[in-house]
Amino acid sequence: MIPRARGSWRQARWNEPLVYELGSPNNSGFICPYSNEDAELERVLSTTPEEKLGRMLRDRAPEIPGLSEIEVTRHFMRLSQMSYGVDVGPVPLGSCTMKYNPKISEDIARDPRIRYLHPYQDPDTVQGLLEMLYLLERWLAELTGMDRCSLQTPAGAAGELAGALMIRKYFMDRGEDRDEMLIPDSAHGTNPASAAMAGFKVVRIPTSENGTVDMEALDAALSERTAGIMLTNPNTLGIFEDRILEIADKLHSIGALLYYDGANLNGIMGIVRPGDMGFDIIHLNIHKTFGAPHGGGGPGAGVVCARGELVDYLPRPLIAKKGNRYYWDYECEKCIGRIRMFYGNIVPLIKAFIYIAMLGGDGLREAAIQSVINTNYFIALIRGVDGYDLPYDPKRPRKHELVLSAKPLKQETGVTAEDVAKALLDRGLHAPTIYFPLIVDEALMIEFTESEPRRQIEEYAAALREIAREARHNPSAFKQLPKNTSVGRLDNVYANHPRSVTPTFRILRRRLQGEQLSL
Amino acid sequence: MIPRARGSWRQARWNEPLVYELGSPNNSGFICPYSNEDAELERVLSTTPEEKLGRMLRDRAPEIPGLSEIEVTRHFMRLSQMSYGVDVGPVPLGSCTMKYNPKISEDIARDPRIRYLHPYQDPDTVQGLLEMLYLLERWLAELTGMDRCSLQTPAGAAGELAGALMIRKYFMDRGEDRDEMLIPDSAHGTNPASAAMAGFKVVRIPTSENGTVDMEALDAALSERTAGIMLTNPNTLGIFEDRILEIADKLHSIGALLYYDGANLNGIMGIVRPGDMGFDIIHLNIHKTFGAPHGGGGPGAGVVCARGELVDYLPRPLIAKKGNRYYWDYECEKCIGRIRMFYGNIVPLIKAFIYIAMLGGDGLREAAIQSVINTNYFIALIRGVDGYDLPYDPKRPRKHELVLSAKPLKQETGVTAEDVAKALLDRGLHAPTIYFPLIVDEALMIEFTESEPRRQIEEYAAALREIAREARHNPSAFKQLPKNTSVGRLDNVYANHPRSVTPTFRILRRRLQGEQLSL
Amino acid sequence: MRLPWAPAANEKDRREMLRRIGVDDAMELYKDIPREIVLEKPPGIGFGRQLSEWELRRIVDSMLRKNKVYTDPPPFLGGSVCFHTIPAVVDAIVSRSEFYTAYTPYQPEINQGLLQAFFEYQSLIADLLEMDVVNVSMYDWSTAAAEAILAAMRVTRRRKVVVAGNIHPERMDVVKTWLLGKNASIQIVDFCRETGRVDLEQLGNIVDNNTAAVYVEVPNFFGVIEDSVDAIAEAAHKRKALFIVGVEPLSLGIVRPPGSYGADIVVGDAQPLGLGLNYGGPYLGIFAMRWDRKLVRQMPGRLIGLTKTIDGKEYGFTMILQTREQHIRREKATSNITSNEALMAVAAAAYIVLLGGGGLRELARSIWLRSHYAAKRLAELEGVESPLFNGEFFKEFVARFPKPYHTIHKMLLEKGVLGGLPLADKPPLMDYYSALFCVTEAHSMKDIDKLVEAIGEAL
Amino acid sequence: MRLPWAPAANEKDRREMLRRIGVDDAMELYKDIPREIVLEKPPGIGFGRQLSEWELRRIVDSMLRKNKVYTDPPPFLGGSVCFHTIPAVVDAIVSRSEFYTAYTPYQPEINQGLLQAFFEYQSLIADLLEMDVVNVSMYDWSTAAAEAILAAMRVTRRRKVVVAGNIHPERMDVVKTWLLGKNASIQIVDFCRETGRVDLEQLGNIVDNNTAAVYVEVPNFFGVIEDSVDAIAEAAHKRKALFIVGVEPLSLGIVRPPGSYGADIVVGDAQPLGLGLNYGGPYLGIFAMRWDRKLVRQMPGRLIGLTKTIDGKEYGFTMILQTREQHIRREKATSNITSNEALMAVAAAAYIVLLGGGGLRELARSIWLRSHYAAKRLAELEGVESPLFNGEFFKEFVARFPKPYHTIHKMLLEKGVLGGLPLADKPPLMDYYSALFCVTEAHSMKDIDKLVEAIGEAL
Ligand SMILES: Cc1ncc(COP(=O)(O)O)c(C=O)c1O
Ligand SMILES: Cc1ncc(COP(=O)(O)O)c(C=O)c1O
Repeated sequence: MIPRARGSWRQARWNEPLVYELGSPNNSGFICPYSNEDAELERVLSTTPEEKLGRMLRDRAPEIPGLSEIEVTRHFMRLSQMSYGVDVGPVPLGSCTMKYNPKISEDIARDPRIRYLHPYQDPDTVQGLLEMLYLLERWLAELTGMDRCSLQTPAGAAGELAGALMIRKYFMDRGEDRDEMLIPDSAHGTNPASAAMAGFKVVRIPTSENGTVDMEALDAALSERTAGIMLTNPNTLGIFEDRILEIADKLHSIGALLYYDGANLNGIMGIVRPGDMGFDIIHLNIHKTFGAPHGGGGPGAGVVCARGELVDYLPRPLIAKKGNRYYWDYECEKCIGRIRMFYGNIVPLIKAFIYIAMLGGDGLREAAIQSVINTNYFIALIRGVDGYDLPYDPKRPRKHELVLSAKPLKQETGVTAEDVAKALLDRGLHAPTIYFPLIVDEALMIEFTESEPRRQIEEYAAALREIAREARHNPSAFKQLPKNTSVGRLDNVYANHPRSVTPTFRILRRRLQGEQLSL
Repeated sequence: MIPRARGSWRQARWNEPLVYELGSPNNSGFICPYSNEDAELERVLSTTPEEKLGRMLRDRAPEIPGLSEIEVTRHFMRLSQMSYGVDVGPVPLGSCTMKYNPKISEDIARDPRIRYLHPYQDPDTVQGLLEMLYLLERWLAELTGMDRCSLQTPAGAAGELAGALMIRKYFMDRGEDRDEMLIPDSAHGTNPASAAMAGFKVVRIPTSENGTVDMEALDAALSERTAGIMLTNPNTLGIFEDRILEIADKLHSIGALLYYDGANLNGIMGIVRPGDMGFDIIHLNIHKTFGAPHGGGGPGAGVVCARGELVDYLPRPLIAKKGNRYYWDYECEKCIGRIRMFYGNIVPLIKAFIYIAMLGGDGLREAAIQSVINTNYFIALIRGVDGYDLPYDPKRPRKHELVLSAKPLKQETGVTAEDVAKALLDRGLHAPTIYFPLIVDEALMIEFTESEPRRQIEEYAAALREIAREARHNPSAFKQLPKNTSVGRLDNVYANHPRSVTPTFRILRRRLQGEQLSL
Repeated sequence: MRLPWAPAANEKDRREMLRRIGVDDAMELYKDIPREIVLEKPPGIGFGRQLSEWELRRIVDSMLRKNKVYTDPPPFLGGSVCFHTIPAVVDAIVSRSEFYTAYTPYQPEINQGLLQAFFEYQSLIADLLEMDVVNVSMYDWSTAAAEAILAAMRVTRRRKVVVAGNIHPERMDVVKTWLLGKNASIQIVDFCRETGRVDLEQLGNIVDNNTAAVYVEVPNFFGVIEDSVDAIAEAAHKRKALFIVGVEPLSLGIVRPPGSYGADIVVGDAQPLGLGLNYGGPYLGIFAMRWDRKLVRQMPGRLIGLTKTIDGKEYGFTMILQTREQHIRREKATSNITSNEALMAVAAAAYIVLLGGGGLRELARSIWLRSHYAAKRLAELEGVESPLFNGEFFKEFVARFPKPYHTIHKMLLEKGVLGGLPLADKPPLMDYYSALFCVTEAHSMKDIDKLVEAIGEAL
Repeated sequence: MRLPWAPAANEKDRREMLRRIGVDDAMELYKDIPREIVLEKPPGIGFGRQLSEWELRRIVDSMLRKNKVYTDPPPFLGGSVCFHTIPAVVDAIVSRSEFYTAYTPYQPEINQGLLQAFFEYQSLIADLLEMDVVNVSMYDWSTAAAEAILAAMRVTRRRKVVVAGNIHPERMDVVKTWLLGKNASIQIVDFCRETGRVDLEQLGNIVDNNTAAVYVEVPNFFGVIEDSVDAIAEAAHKRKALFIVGVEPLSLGIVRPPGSYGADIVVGDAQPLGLGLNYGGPYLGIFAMRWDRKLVRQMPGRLIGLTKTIDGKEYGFTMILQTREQHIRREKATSNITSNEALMAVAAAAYIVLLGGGGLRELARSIWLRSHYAAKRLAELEGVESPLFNGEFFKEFVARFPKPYHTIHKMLLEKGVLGGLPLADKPPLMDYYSALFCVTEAHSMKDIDKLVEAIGEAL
């Protein structure tokens, strides 16, 4: 009868030039408001900017192409079709918690009663928004077992920086000279980077065979120089640090602090709280756990929370309430100051408010459970498939994510984790995170979150199975993949070579004009 | 250095199943509001719908698949990538005026202060909207040289039906028994269909060699049975009926009326008015001329306008103003009644308001002129290209559109207008209207409107040139096109054959269950 | 002048294009227009000059501020169109510009997505109605009803039409207008003042061998569910007339679908399925038929069908049975319709699958419960007859008050409550004391209590 | 319980999945968590139960109604962030879900569109600034400034930083916070009370061979354009310190670009380029550098570059110089940043090309004219010093009143006018009588007259 299929997946491909080739500086799709008044203004002022700016006048309009609205629209619509987000297919990047972003939040976030608010408007004129932020702050504190949160940090890494600086300032204020931050080797790169930015020396703690912090190594690392430890739990292997209470005791007993990297909260929210695990400062990734989209890299929002006396160190201002009135509390005796201007990335924060409001505590817990079921269901499907390994105690249930190793496949066929990634792309499936965490060879780090349909998880497992099979038959073909994406495999050497690296059109233009530019 | 191109255009292809294969009746992505109250309601009412509906109770939930929100989103996002609108590329369908639809109108049309208004709200609570509609009505009347307009008709064809019924009722009221409507053979199919729905006999008027109404044939057709003529000007060949004043005189002198099909207004707006040409009733296609999008077939909006005593026959209500108050005037002594419920397709009407408001009279005229330049520029580019003809006085400038004939190409190579269309699709260019108007063999009817960039017009001409060249080298290849669209050439015979025609999944399901269904 | 949307309008391009065309001035391209009617300058419409987006926004905003939006509580206005909630995902989908800026998919290969969505709409509505063939849309319920009657006249070659007297009065008007040129005779059947239902006996007597169709709405204008649909079907079919039923689609979550009781043609409006109120439009006329050659060949509007590629390897979708349509059949077409409400069909499809069969039932139940709660609470007020008719109802119901309703309505408005629809000027009731209320899933018990309380105070 | 967004939550699927996993109950998957910290029930956050979209909408609406939006006239508040108009097309583009639901394009082949848009953003900003290398974003201007200073410290291996005293006070705070762990010494340069400009002489004296960087803003916090930028550059470069400039990007339509006067690093915020105010964020930190190996190797954040396919046939885009970043270099990375404000870069790119060079100039001129008109009109009021500083300004300016500004401000609010930013508590001015006004293309002459009139009445 009717055939049941279409051809294989193919991403859209538009031979879409750069805007520089489409537009010209004389074109524009913009009508300047009230331009009919400009002549009158010049008359009233009896001068012009050209006259007044003197030596600071730009001699001519910027060399920037202008396009009409239809051209702008088409250009970016076409580019969007050559992009891939969680709205078109699974993006099971581990550590990234790419979950579905409810459309209602996009809708509300565009409300003019949020969008048109100036950050310096008088608090009495933004009570509704402050109420939302206040509730959000309370909810996040409650969910994590912390006392207070600062909404200011614009991303997880900024939260880490804030946290590390808080620890630094805390010990400075106490006159303690602690300059070492312990960080497991499985940690996300932002952890050591943030610690270093806050002026700490990073002490690397190895992972034991069962995938958790090596306790002996930890003991060995502890000293009076230890300021604290930065941990994420479940860790980046998706494994819960089951000795977390012990770790907390050890640190606390020598006067050091525990920082929680909240990027991995999704599998445990509503089930166990970082505060109850013994953490003193935490950050949360609003754009991961709470359904705000990633936007191709951002905007995200970090939230940094603290307990006890560390609350005093949180970046200011904090959202607060007196009577029925919400306001910003700028009081900052010990605080580290500001991490950025204003109050935070409001739009993703509003989305988190919506996400939590709609699910409630029960719903958050359900989401966590479903995400863990999805992880372990996938493990069950992939277990025993030749070519992939689940390193570190494969029997132990994973939480939000899992990390496979494609090392067996590579050893057998030469097909690497990167090749596997490209083969997935070729099937219209976004690749997992590869080569992270660093402690797993040929790592494939996979996180479905609660959002992926069962069908999709099965399809993903089947694709990995098929890829392993094909790798055995025709390994060399893999180096040419992907073919079905809008462009074929890209040349990284060329991209990064000092003599060809091209970060802007300006550089390309200069090269085309004959300059020899090398970086 | 860097290569300047990507591979050829390819449309996205997702092997996306029907929703029936994705969902199950037990799934749902919907949370019913206040569902926590339902038990309480049953208690208070001490009954249930199941009890009360008796024999009118549906025995079980409809057999309709349910999907979670992420699945709904992905399904339709993928489908959208396999669709093609003017926002991604040119859609130069003649007679359809596919112009760019400004994003600002989409934005405003979503305003809750429009969207949440109930049609039966008291007029005093919708004065702002009524003001917009009132201004729009005034502007359209002024632009066309008419006295009043009814905004009620939901599309051009409905406008035609309204107009034809107005003519019918007008003569009924006068006791004249006129039952013939004259319609040129170049007219759009809706003209005869509308006339017939209003009870008229259609008298076909041929087109003369120069592409306009054959005046002798017209004279011959006129009689005391003649109710009127339905014309569009410029006509569907893009040619202005230069003897329109004469035609109007002829009709009026025997007491008959002139109806103007406004679908082709784009090239002349602000330059010449149907009212000044002698038309008595007109319709306008809001979705063509005034920048409201077509939506894959609709919603559109028709507006029907009249002059003099014919105003009394317009569908009611009409928008009106007394003092500072706007209201609906239901007074209908002679009117034909209602063409549909309520007041019209408000959303496209608002978009037309915005379009006109932003351009003003000057801007509309500029748009018209640009559209005509685009048409004639394209003619200049394609003139002399072997394989295509510009029938009917090729020297004469066209207005909003032009009609090529691919007859020479077909005669030489066997490649038809349809094949040309598919070859255009294969390049990522939407095909023109083909096989219309009926008076042109192998017609390719092309309308760029004012929106298409010059570059795009040139690309289109180049594509047609290339296609003609390829047709000579390898005509048989054309029958396999398109290849780069998400699906290959479709089988029309199968689609329409009584034993395979499948208008719903329900029919497919029944066939799969073994029923022999034939239509 | 700069046309912000149209790129070619820049001076340099324009000059070069004109040169290539071979004219000096664009107005030469208009020289075939009789001089005396060419305007010297364009009409001074709009706001006297080109506006920037921002200026436009402010003007529009100053106008829209004069509109009053009722959301707390949501409107209780009935009249076939009610306040329903719209899932955000539905809007996100119809905001995809490949969908909303597409034309009718005359070229199916490049518009498979749109066509599949249409096909799914047709299929989902078919399953909701239990009918076999559904077109992609009519303008609204009223024109769908008119087209159904016209189709029935063509199928039966008869001229008499029997219409229930309790259908929506505007639909009655539209039907009359559309039949103006058809020499049809429209016969109205009374309804029972007790139940609000059509007078079955009278209907049986009116239907005869000249009758093309019987048209009934379920629920009818009063929200009352006709329960003798089987008998009506029989009465019609006995005389070889077609049975046309108008339905409110959400009711079908719990109410018997018309396909189960012999409807030949079903019409309705998909507005409740995720479309905005928008002060009356665009909505979406549902049109469905039984699987019957004679019927379907007379179907108006656009149909999408499943097919395969010419090489037989892949499936696909395309417009089918186009020979019925005006662009081919011209004056012999089954309808003049071409532009329709297609995008709304995509919205409705998304809405339906978001709910699924179970969700639809749940929702319909909830609406039933809420509207019955409102009717019951109103009945507790002194002197109020609620519901006025004792026929079982869905979503809408008539209540009658001890004083003229329009005075109550005004007082409600002052309290920010948009009450029921005054029926003083609405056939078929024309009663100063009655109003048509609509209660949906958007109304919490508190909202309903608020209404009742406000009415109580107004009495 | 039904998770509306997550499909697998249906009971049947869940049971089957658990069976396949080999557990009876999902909680078994949590058995490695110490019992004593597992919550007995989830925290009672949110509104006590699951909400439907409609319920949520109504709750949110009831809150947002308490916000006051000023559009008529638009806010005159300054402070680095001003009310600008946003073309609708910009929103339409960032509402494309392939863009906004994408992750960082670690897999370039499947995200070419996003990468091209980022590359275009980098390129357009480069041309606006006349700088060579631009990253895809920092969080905002303040963190961009902090990162620039950190980068300069790494490049120069020096610890002293010279900062103009007339930069935005919040940016000053942020810089201080970010340097907390770096043992840096921050030296503030005074500004001239007449002109509002940095004290060039003092700056020259402070910069020495230990100086890593000199940081100046053009225009500065007062809206005043520093005009000795060439001299400042020379002062810095003479001591081999880097010259870091903070800019407001729209001003560059008419003001000299920092690349033309020797800036080594340029920072700023793209908020005026089509981003919403959103009560403070998300915005977009601009970060640019000269083409210099030593500099670029220290660049924080993500960079996109042009490249080709391995077969050499097609061009493409990918993330470049990643070895600078935390996921590879870890504690030696140039920054810890990973999530950034990428989507806003797409918005800014769309905004810039919609205007084009000509449009940018036109717009900048218009803003210049309007802000000068406002300053002049205010000066006509008795006792008002406007602008307070006589240095040439762009968009923002300080006015000083004969009575405490906050009382004026309150009276303005009552009239629906959101006036200038009170400077009573704002370093570096800390003046009860002054306010910082911002006037943009959104303000018509009438709006400005309204402000002036309202202030006149308040005096
Ligand atoms: C485990 C972990 N920690 C921290 C971060 C940093 O968060 P952000 O990207 O919001 O800066 C990430 C994400 O990139 C992460 O996966
Ligand atoms: C010339 C002409 N007349 C009338 C119509 C009918 O208009 P509508 O599609 O709005 O019903 C059309 C469009 O299809 C047309 O091109």
